[in-house]
Amino acid sequence: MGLPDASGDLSSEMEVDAFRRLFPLRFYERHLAESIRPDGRPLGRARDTTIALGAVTSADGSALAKIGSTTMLAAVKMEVMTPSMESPDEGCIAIDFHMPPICSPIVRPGRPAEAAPVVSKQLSDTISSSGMINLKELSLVSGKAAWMAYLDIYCLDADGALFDAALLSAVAALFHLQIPAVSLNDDGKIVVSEEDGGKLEKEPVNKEKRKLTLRSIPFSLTCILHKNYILADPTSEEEAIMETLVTVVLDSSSQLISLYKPGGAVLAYTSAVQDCIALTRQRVRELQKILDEANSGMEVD
Amino acid sequence: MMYSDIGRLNCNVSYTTFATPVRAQGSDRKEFSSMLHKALEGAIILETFPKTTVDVFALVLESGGSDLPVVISCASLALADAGILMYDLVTSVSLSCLGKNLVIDPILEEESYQDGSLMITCMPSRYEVTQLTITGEWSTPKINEGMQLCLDACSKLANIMRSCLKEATTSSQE
Amino acid sequence: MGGLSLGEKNFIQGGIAQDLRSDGRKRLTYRPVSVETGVIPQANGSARVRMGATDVISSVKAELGKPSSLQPDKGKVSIYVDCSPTAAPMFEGRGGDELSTDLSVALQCCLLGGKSGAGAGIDLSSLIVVEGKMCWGLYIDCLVISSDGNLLDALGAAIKAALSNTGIPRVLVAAGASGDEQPEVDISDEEFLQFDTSDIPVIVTLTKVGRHYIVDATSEEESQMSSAVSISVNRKGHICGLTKRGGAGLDPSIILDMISVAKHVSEQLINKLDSEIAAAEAGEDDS
Amino acid sequence: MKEEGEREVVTPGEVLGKASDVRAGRGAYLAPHNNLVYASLTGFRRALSPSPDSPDQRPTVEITDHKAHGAVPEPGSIVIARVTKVMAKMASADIMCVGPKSVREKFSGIIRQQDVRATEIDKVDMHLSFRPGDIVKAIVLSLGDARAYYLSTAKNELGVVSAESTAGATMVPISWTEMQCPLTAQIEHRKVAKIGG
Repeated sequence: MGLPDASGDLSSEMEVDAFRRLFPLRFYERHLAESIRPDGRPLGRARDTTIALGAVTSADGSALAKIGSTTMLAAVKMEVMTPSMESPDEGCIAIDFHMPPICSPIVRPGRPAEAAPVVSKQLSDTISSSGMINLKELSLVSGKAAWMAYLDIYCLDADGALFDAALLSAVAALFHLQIPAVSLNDDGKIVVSEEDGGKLEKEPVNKEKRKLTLRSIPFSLTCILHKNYILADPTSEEEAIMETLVTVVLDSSSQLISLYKPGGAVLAYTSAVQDCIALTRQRVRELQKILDEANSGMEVD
Repeated sequence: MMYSDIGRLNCNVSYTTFATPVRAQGSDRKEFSSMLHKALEGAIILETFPKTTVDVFALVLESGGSDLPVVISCASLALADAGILMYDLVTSVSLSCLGKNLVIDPILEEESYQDGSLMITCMPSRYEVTQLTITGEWSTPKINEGMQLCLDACSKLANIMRSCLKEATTSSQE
Repeated sequence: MGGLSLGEKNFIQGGIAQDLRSDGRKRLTYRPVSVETGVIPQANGSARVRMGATDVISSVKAELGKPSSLQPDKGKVSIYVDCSPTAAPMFEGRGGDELSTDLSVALQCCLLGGKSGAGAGIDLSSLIVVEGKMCWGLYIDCLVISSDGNLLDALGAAIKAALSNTGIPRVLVAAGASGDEQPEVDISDEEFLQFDTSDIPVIVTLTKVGRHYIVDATSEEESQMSSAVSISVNRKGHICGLTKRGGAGLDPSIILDMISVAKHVSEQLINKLDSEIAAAEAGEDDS
Repeated sequence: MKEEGEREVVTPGEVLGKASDVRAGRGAYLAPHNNLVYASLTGFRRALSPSPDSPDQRPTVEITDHKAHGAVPEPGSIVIARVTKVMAKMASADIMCVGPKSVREKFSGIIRQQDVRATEIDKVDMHLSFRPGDIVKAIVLSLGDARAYYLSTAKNELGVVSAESTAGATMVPISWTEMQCPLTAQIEHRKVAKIGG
């Protein structure tokens, strides 16, 4: 027989695609050694990112965010509720992340994705700890009525870096949010005003349609650590092969909001973490610019 | 699941929580999944793929009336794009009967006050009806009129769908 | 019903083509229908309908409730079907659930009219007690005991019979209730309102086997069908609902032809059912 | 794509011709009720002229799919699979490639004990033939049951083509039943495929 490397011989007789499926790690390592990724990106570069505001007209605020082919649709619906006893002059925000069957072949009806509740929790934690929203702004009548903001994020196409895309769409939807004008009717109930955004007659409790003041906006970047390489914004294929992920969340003024490293085979040196943070800082500037452009595009319309 | 000589079709329709005017109202649309299944099964050549299941998942992002016809037409477009062998495209159109008037492609408000409804799913090129649902009281001439309106709309919709598919095909080749 | 041999299939199809079905019927002849009313004493109304070996029970329960804000002047009716797993092997597990949902949706479509309530077989405005405040809600539950085809027609007939058997207590409203409060009512134990069931349509399912269509198909015949259209027709000859089942496509002109056939058949079916129901009611009163 | 101008795109349900003029090829079908040939795929229309000596002189119309599809295993195809689980009577594997082409969807395969090798089939010990993670070259016997294709490695050139040792190195085959780890020189048992020949 005398065959030194069976797989080497095998690779010569099959297509690149097949080699990629059979020996994914070897395939990637050959690329990484050349400092390039199979999709042509340098290691530290994120995929093309777009944001479209106002994608769902029936919602009070919405945004569609795409990072590469990962696609997220976020929408905010506002409802009036009675505030809790502990915080009578605060509204509430409920965040939910969904992965419907269309987003990935792994998800089927009745077999939900494991990632969904994890991302959901991460999003709630990030948005509440970033102090982005002042919940007092959601109050209507102290102790009587306040806004309940339902923020739902749907993953339409899952191709890696789900948290980054979900956070981006969530932030953009909140950015786009217009709080509806409401007035107090005779029975003491809050009703949504019929006049859409127009000037309202001056009744004491009336509120005009307004935007939220967002104090600091959180942005994130997920990186893969593999040996000494750091790969920014991984695809789902990359996430499946190399399992150690680090997610850094920074706000617009580069303050660290959170840092996740949920285990994984690679133990990160502090220098690697610092490299991730540096990449994120760069990415935050990019994302801020993309969000601003999406917003100015809206105003032109 | 048993081995099957012909392919299987599996359909699922769901709504986003923000699709309906009242939040999370449209979640129980089990019957839509079965209606979608019935609308599509006659059009797919299931004999050509043994032991295979075709999953069709539909997610309604925003509901503004005539949801099911749109879901059906959209799903057939997706099947054609996926290269699943089909006898024909499947197009679906509904109309509402409001008093004496027939309104085609009704919006949500029209649907909620309708006196009757008629929905046709057809294979436009073969001129065959795969699904027909009528509610409310109808006289035969009115059914005739309604069916004709819907069938005309179906063939117009099919032309739009065909040009969309052709455009995608030629642009993907370049 | 995958267990038919080629010979049996040909026999069924050939029989239908020659207008002589395997049980001796013609294409447009129903099996003998038998109706029994008042089979469930604790319900407001109930009936059992048998067509050949197909056997179904329908019961009506009336409860007071609040009308929906969209239609303050109308009562509510809901229809649920349950397929007993013992009725047919295919009802076991998920198959039964799916069929139950399908049948419930089809019955709602055929009997309840449009969203505004127009064209409904059951006069929804007769169910109102106090407009916007209180109405009767009818819960129609159907159970399939044994299935040998043509479930929808049998269920439709059972509901019609059960509703003729239904008495709704007369409600006396105490005057003076205002604002948001629910009015106080007195439900009579003795006086009952009978339903006018003459407008309730019957469902005629035409099953297409080969080039022909037949009514009241047995399970064996249904296994050979290419498609089936269920049409609900009222006494005036108006169509009150229609659903098509089965995968194969139909030419629109065939559907129109089926509608006219269904109208014709429905007249006979309505008369037959009415006399059966009347006989059953009379029999019940005697006993 | 040189003759781009004349390449007509068709979609499912479009009429391609009468049955008396054309024959339905791939991606097309004949409707018996009106004797018309319809397209059943989205793609480019192509006409194949019949061979001159065939009795049927109608050209065949074919639709070539607009999208590249992953390969699908068929009985008789040589596949490359990754072993996922080894049991006493069989091993299950995920089919990764059909011939030189990779598959897109997930296809499961089963190698039963009697299909591992050609001789002494009742003495096969599955655990001495495969380990999870091994890359195996096999032939598809049949469509199998609902879950998996039935695969066979009962030929010299079929069997394990690449395997990692417990130390994590890619092993070198040393006979048709053994492979050796280059790091630890430990020998492990496999049903080794003879490559190159």
